[in-house]
Amino acid sequence: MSDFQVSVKEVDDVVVIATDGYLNNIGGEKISDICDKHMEKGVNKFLINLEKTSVVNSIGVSILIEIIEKLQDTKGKLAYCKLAPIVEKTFNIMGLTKYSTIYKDEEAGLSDLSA
Amino acid sequence: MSDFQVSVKEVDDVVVIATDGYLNNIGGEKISDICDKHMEKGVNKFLINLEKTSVVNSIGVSILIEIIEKLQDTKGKLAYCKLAPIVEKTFNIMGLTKYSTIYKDEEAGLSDLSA
Amino acid sequence: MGTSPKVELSIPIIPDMELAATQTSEVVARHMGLGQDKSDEIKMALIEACINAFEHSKTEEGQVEINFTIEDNTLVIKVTDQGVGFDENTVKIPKIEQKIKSDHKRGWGLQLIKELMDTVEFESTDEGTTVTMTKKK
Amino acid sequence: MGTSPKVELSIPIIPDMELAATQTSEVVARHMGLGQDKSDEIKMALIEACINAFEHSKTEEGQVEINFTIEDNTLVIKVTDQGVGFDENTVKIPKIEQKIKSDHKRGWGLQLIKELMDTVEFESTDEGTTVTMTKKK
Ligand SMILES: Nc1ncnc2c1ncn2[C@@H]1O[C@H](COP(=O)(O)OP(=O)(O)O)[C@@H](O)[C@H]1O
Ligand SMILES: Nc1ncnc2c1ncn2[C@@H]1O[C@H](COP(=O)(O)OP(=O)(O)O)[C@@H](O)[C@H]1O
Repeated sequence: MSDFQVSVKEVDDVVVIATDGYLNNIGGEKISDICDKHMEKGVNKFLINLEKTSVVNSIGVSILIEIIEKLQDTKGKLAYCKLAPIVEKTFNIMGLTKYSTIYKDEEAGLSDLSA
Repeated sequence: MSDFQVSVKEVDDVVVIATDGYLNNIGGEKISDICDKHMEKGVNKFLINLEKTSVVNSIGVSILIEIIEKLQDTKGKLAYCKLAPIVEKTFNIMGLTKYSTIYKDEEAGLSDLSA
Repeated sequence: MGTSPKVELSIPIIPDMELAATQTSEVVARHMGLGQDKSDEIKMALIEACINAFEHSKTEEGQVEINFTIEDNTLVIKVTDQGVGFDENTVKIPKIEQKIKSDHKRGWGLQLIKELMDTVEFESTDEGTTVTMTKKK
Repeated sequence: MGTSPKVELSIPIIPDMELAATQTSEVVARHMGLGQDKSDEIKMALIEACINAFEHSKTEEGQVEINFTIEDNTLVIKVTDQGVGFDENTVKIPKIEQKIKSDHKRGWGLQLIKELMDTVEFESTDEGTTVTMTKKK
């Protein structure tokens, strides 16, 4: 478990953010900054690949709720894929799944989001 | 860090053992058992891919010395590849590298061993 | 080793120090034969209990104590700080519908702990807080 | 948090429990700004010190204590057992040439600890052993 890393790519009109490491406050802020920068440019579809993030905390996840709120203004979308069971459980307990979607993998997320 | 896993494949006359997890006494014994079974069948070249083993202890590594000893009777070879820096350092301190070879990756190891 | 092995951890308030606790719970859970899912639930609850003590206790001592005991088939975890304490009954149950619109997105830790563990108890005075949580095999 | 943050761990003799200690050292090392190589060296030395206490101390108490302190730019780690003790001077320096032919392949722990850490000291009586090892930034 070490520092939180992200790699970003754009696929059609979707920004895919792949994370690596513990999603805590610092990790959450990193994701939020990336989304902000893209939203300024008018992008409003984000897919976060959490395959390499098996540990999260509620502060990091709360920041995702902030992103969801911001996206509501432009009818944007936040989605996730490749969640570890405990991360999926956490998202469910917190109710994120009412406002954002979990996909099995990047392919499934992309084909649905960019449709 | 969880249970030690191995997967085994044969490439020409070399047995490649890929490990995953903490190489402690139990991990060492698992590798040793695999080598024993193959030695009984006359195989005497082994390449251990330690890419997914970033933590070892001296008990586990001592068991590799046992394997080296057994292989001396038949002029067999033990080799490793994809070592984390600390694992390579440990092998050097213990002197394993005087009796067995570290390769960068499986390809390098295989091309040299099966020659 | 007795019948009731004990692990005691005293950690300072350092970023990510809660991960020392989760690694410990993982080893203990494996030793007890708990499955990966339960082990992961324990880790998540432990992270939340630790960061609460880190963030909210305002402990001057600067240390948080974590104790693990295995009682029969149950893992008992206590997280103790010597901080200001709080009244659990004044903490609102978070709802995503409200959080989405609110400036205060946080407030999920206690809820997560309760959902993820079998039992959770808070003892809190102005001399500190102990969260006791258990998970059955 | 004071100027000299302290992490204290008391672990029972359970297989792989040494990994709770290494995870702790990893967090502390990162906090100190130690690089990955040094952090990994500390982890390896700590594993060896822990399994020695587990295996050789014959402690009846069944617990091993691990203390981390950060003093200026140096991480100081103490591993203590309440076991039978030993005389470091009677421990032979292992040589691979001899080990290859010997029935006793083991005996590398102390050597590894000495090579991997900056300083190592043993205090050992018939009431137990403390290994103190340090790593500079
Ligand atoms: N160990 C503690 N010491 C003091 N107050 C606490 C402690 N744990 C929780 N609290 C209080 O309970 C509230 C709710 O905690 P929690 O549900 O974890 O959400 P959050 O930490 O995001 O605020 C905190 O805001 C704090 O006021
Ligand atoms: N904490 C300890 N308590 C008692 N004896 C110890 C302790 N640590 C080391 N020793 C003694 O030192 C010897 C050498 O230890 P080490 O170099 O780690 O190799 P190994 O553990 O493989 O024997 C041990 O065999 C044991 O006799």
